[in-house]
Amino acid sequence: MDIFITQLSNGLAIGSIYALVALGYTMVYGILRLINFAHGDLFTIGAYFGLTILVSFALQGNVSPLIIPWILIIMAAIGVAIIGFLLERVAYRPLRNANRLAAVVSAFGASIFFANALKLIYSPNRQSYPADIINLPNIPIFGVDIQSKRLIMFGTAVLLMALLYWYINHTRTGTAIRAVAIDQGAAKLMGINVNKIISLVFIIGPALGGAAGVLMGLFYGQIHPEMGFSFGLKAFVAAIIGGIGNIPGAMLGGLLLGVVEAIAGGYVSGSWKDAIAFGALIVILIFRPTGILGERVADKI
Amino acid sequence: MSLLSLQNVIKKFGGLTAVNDVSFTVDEQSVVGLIGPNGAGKTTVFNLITGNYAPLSGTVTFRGQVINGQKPYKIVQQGIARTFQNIRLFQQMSLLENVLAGRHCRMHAGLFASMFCLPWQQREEKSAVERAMQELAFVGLDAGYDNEAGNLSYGNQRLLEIARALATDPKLIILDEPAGGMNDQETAALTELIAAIQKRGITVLLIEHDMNLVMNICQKLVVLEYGAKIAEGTPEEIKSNPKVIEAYLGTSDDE
Amino acid sequence: MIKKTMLALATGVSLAFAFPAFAQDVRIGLMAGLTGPYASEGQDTKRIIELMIEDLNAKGGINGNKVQLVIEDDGSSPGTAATAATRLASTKVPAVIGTYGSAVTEASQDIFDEAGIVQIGTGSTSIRLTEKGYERFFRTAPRDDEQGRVAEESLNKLGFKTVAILHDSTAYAKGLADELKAQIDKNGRVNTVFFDALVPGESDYSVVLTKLKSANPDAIFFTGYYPEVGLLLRQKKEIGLDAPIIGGDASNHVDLIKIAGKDAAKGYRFISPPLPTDLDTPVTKEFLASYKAKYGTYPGSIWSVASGDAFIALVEAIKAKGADSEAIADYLHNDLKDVQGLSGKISFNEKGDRVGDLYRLYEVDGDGNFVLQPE
Amino acid sequence: MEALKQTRHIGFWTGIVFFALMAVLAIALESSSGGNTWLRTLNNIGIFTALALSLNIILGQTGLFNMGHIAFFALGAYVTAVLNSVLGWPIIYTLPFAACITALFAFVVALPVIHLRGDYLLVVTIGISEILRIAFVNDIFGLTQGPNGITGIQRIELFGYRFMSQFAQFYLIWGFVAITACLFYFLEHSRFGRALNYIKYDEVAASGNGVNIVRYKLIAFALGAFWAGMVGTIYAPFIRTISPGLFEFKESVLLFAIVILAGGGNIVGIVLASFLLVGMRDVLTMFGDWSMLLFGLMMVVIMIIRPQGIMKPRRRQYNAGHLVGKFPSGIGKKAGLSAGNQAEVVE
Repeated sequence: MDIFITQLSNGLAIGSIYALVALGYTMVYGILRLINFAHGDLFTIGAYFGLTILVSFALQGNVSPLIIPWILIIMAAIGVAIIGFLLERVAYRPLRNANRLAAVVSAFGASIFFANALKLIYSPNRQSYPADIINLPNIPIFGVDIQSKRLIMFGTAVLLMALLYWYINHTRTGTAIRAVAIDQGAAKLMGINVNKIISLVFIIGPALGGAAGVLMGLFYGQIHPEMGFSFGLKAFVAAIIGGIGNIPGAMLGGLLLGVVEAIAGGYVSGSWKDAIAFGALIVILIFRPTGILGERVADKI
Repeated sequence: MSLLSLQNVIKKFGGLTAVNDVSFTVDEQSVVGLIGPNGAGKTTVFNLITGNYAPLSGTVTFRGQVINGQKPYKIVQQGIARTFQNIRLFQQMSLLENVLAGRHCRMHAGLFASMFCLPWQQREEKSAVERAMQELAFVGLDAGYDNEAGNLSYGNQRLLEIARALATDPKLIILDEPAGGMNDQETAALTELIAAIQKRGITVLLIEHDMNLVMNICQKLVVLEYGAKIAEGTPEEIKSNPKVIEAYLGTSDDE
Repeated sequence: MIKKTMLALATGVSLAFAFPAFAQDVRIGLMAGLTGPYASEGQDTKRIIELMIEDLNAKGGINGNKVQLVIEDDGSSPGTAATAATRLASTKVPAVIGTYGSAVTEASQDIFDEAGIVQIGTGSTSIRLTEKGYERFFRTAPRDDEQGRVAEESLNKLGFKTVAILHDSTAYAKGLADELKAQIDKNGRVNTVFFDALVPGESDYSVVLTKLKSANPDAIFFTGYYPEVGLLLRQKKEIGLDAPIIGGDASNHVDLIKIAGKDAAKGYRFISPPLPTDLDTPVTKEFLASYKAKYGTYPGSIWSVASGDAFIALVEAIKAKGADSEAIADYLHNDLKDVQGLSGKISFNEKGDRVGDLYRLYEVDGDGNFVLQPE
Repeated sequence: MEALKQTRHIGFWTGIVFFALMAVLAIALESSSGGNTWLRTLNNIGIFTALALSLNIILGQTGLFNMGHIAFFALGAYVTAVLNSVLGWPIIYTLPFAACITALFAFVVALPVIHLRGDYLLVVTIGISEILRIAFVNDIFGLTQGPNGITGIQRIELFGYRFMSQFAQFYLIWGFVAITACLFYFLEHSRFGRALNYIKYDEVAASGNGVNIVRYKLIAFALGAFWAGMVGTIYAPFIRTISPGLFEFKESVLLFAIVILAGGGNIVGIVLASFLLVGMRDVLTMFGDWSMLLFGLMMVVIMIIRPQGIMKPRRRQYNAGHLVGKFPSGIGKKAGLSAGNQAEVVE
C-alpha cells in the first residue's frame, strides 16, 4: 500500500508536468485547430532558459532557495512566451488559411529546428540543474513519506490551471478567446482583433510550457535538447485523452497519463510502460471518441 | 401500394423530441411536399428515411421492406436518393465526377479490377461517364462538365446535387429545400425540372418553403410542427386547414 | 543515337561526382558518432585519431606514405550508420575504425563486409558482433560475456546476496543484463530478485526506483549508460533507497558526476576497462600528455582510447602488408601479437575479439573521482 | 492500353519519361567514382517514395490522418527478416507474407478506431506505431531479437541474380516505385479512387451516394499497409540488419510531411517531395552539426512558400467532350436557368 501511494505520487508529479505542457497544446488547438508539435521544444527551451538564468546570475547561494524557483519560472516563462509569439508569427501565421496539415508539417520543422538550435548552443550532451538548490523535508501523507517537491509540482500545476481556467471564463479577454475558438469569422465581425487573440494564446501556452520546463529541471535534475519531442508527444496524448480544446480536460489527461505510466511501470514492466500508456489512450478513444471531457460533435446534415 | 411509408416514427436528441410519432405515406410516381415552420423536424424526418439517423421507435418501409436502421449507402442502393439542405457537393471535384459519385452504387469495379484496368472495368467506366453526362444534360449543366463544382452558382449547385441523386437510378428522390437561394426565374426552371423527374417515373419527396412551388407541383402535402404531424392532404385541403394556418401565422394574441 | 546521348550524359555526371584521389596516400576510414546521443564519445574519438595521424605523418607516415583520414558521422543511430558505411565503402578505403554503440556498429557490419573492408569496432561489446563469422571484423573492446563474468565475480566478492538487474532496452545494455543474469544463474552465488528495463532519455525514474525499493535488493546492477546512471543516483537519494548501484562500463564517463552531483555519486561502483588516466605504460602517458597539450583535457572515457588501439593495430598491419584489406585482415588475425596499445597489449583471436583481461572495478570518491580498486 | 483511351493521361507519360531518365542517371552514377554514395541516396529516396505512395492512398486520397505509417513498413521488414534469417526462406518468397500479414494487422488495428475523426485518428496511429516498436524492442514472441534487431538478412535473388550492389538495387527499388506509381495511378482513375476522394471531401455526401465509408476506409488502410509491407521486404535486404531504431516516430513524420508537401495526393508531387525532403536530409549531412537545424528550417520555409503543396491536386480528366449537347435536358429553353448560368460556368 505504501508503495502504491508512493507510485501514485510519482505519477501525479510527472503528470503535473504533462498537464502543464498539455494546456499549451490544448489552447492552441482550441483556437487554431493546429497541433503545435513544436510545443514540446518550447518546454525544453524553458528548461534551458531556467538553467542559464540560474548559472549566469549566480542565484544559488545569493538568493533564498525559496525564491529561486519563482524567479526562474517567471523569467523562463517570459522568455519562452517571446519565442512562442515569434514562432506563431514566422511559422504559422503565413499558413493560417492553408491546409491545416501544412501548419502541422511546419510545426514539425520548427520542432526539429529548436531541438538542434539547443544542441548547437548548449551542446548535445545532457545538462543538469545543481542537485542541492532546494532541500525540503518529506511530508507524511496517509502514513507515507511524500517528497515535498512532488506536492509543489502538483500544487503549481493545479494553481496555474485554475488561474487559466478563471482567466478564460471570467475575463473580457477570456471571453474573446472563447469567441475566437468557436468562430473566427463571427468574432471578427464582433470587433474582436483575432490576430491579437491568437498571438495572446501563443504567449500564454508557451509561457506555461516554459514554466513546466523549469519545474522539470529543478525537480528532476537532468535536461537534454531532445527531451521536448517525447515530452511533447506525451503531453499531446494527455490533451487528447482529456478532450483536446478543453482546459480541465488537459489537466485531467496529464494527471491520468502520469498515473497510468507510474502504475504500468511500477506493477507491470518498465519496458512496456509507454506501450501501456498508448494502449490506454486507444481504449479511451474507442469508448470516448473525443476524449474524456471532449464534446461530442454531431455532423449537421 | 405506397412506395414509402413511415409509421409512428420517433427520434429524440437528448431530451428533445425532434420527431414525435410521425406517420405518412408516399405513393408511387407522386410528388409529395413536407412543410412546416423552421425547426419542425422536417430534415430530421429526411435523415431518418435516408439512414443518416436511426429512429428510436417506429418503422420506415420502402417498397414493402423495412429500411430503418440500415446504413445510408444501403438505402441508396435500394433506390432512395437525396439532396442536402446545406449543399454537400464535392467542391474540389469536377461536375462530372460529382455525378459519377451517384453512379458509384450501380458500378462494380473493385480494387483489383481498377488497379489492373480489366477490360470490363474500362467498359463500365465508359458507360458510367456517358450516363453521368446524360444526367448533367438533364439539369442543363453538361457543357461545363469539367469545371470545379465549387465554382458554380448557388442555384446550379442545387441542380448538380439533383443530377448526382438522379444518377443513382432512384425510385424515390428526396429534395431538401431545392429552391433555397434561387431567384424566381430559377425556381420556375426547377418546377419544370421536378415535373420532368416525375415524368421519368421517379417519385419525389421534398421539403420546401416556397409555397407557390409547393402548391404548384405537389399532389400531397404533409405538415409538421414541433416534430409532430398536424395535417396531411392535397394542397387545397392544407390551405384551408385551420391548424396549419395557426402554425404558420401564429395565434392572434401571440406576439 | 540514344546510346550516344546516354554515354554523354553518363560521362558528364561521372565527372561531376568524381573525387580527387591521391594515389600515394594511405587512406583510413573513421566512422564515429559526431552527433547524436553519443556525440561526446564520437568527438573524442575523432580527436584521438586525428592527433595520432598528425603524429604519424610528422614522423614520416607509414613506409613514407602519408595517412589520410576519411570521416563519416554515424549520428549515433543505426539508420544513419548504414548510410555512413555505404559512403565510406564507396571511397574504397581498405579499413575502417568504428564505432561506439553495438547496434550502430551492427548496422554497418554487413555493408563493410560486403565491400570487403576491414572494420575494427571500438565501443561495441555486444557478443554477437563477432559470432557471425565475418573474417574482416575486429574489435578493440572486450565482449559483454567477459564483462558479465567480471560483474558476477565482483558482486560476489563485494558480498551481495540479492541483486536487482536493470537495463535500458538498448542493444548493449540488454545484452549485458542477459549475460549477467546467465552468469548469476550458472554460479548460484547471488540471487536475482528483479529484472526490468527503464526507458532511456526520460527525466524521471522515481517509478522504477520505487519499484526497486519494494524489491529490496542488496545491490542494484544497472547495465545502461552514464546519463541514466547519473539521474538514478540523484533520484535514488531523494527517494530514500539505500541499496547501492553498481554499473557496467557504459557508465564510465565523467559527466556522470555532473548529473548526479558529488554527494549522490559518492560510493557508486562500476566495472570497466581501465580509465585513460590509470593506464601507466610510457606509450600511453606520452600520448595522453600530448592529447592534453592539444585539447586541454583528457579523453572522457576508455572507448575513444580503444579507437587509438584500433589505429595502432591498423598501422602495424599496413606497415607489414600494405594497404590491402585481405592482407590486413590476415595480419591482424595471425601475425599481430601483443603489440603495445594505449589501453594495454593488443592481439586478436580467430573471431576478431581482443585477447586479454581488461576489466577492473572502480569506485567514485567524495570529490567525484573514479578510483581504481585494488584487485 | 485500353485504360489510356478513357481519359487523357498526361501524368502517365510524364512518369515514363521520368523513370527513363532515372535509369540513365543510374548508369552515369555507376560509372563515376563517387557515384555509389549518390546511388545509395537515390535508393533511400526510392524506398521513401514507395512508402509515401502507399501512405498517399490513406492520407492523400482518403484523407485519413495516419501518422504511424512507419509501423506497417517495420512490420513488413520484420516479417521478411524473421522468415529469411530464422527460417531461411529466400527473400522473394517472403514478399506475399510480409504484405498480407501487414495488411491484416492494419485491418485489425484500424477496425475499432476507423470511425475516429481527424486528429484523434492521428494520435491513435502514432500510438499503434509506438506500441509496435516497443513490442519489437521487447523481443515479442521471442521473434524480433529485441533492441539488437535481426541481422544477417540475405540479398534479394531473382532468377539466379543477386541484387548486391547499390546499382543493382537501384533498378529493383525504382522498378518497384515505377510499378507502384503506375498501379496507383490507374487506381486513382477509377471508381475506387474516386470513392476514396468522395470520403476525403465529404463523408456524409459520400455515404449518401452509396459509398460504404467504413469498408473503403478499411480497404484504404489495408492496401496502404500491404504496400508498405512490400517496401519492408525490399528494405530489409537493402539494409541487411533491421532494428527498432530504424522505425522511429520521426520517420512517420517525414512520410507524413512528404504526402502533405506533395499536394492533394498528387503522385508526381509525391516523387518530387520525396526527392526534396529525403534527398535534402541526406545531402545536408555535409553541414555536420548544422544539418538537422537547416533541415527543420527548410521544412518551415518550404511549407510557407508552397502551403498548398508542390503540385496542385490534379483533377482527373475525362474524355467526355464529345458527349456535350447529345442528351436532352429536363429544363425547357424558356426557363433559362441552365442557359443563363452555363455561360458563367464555362467562362
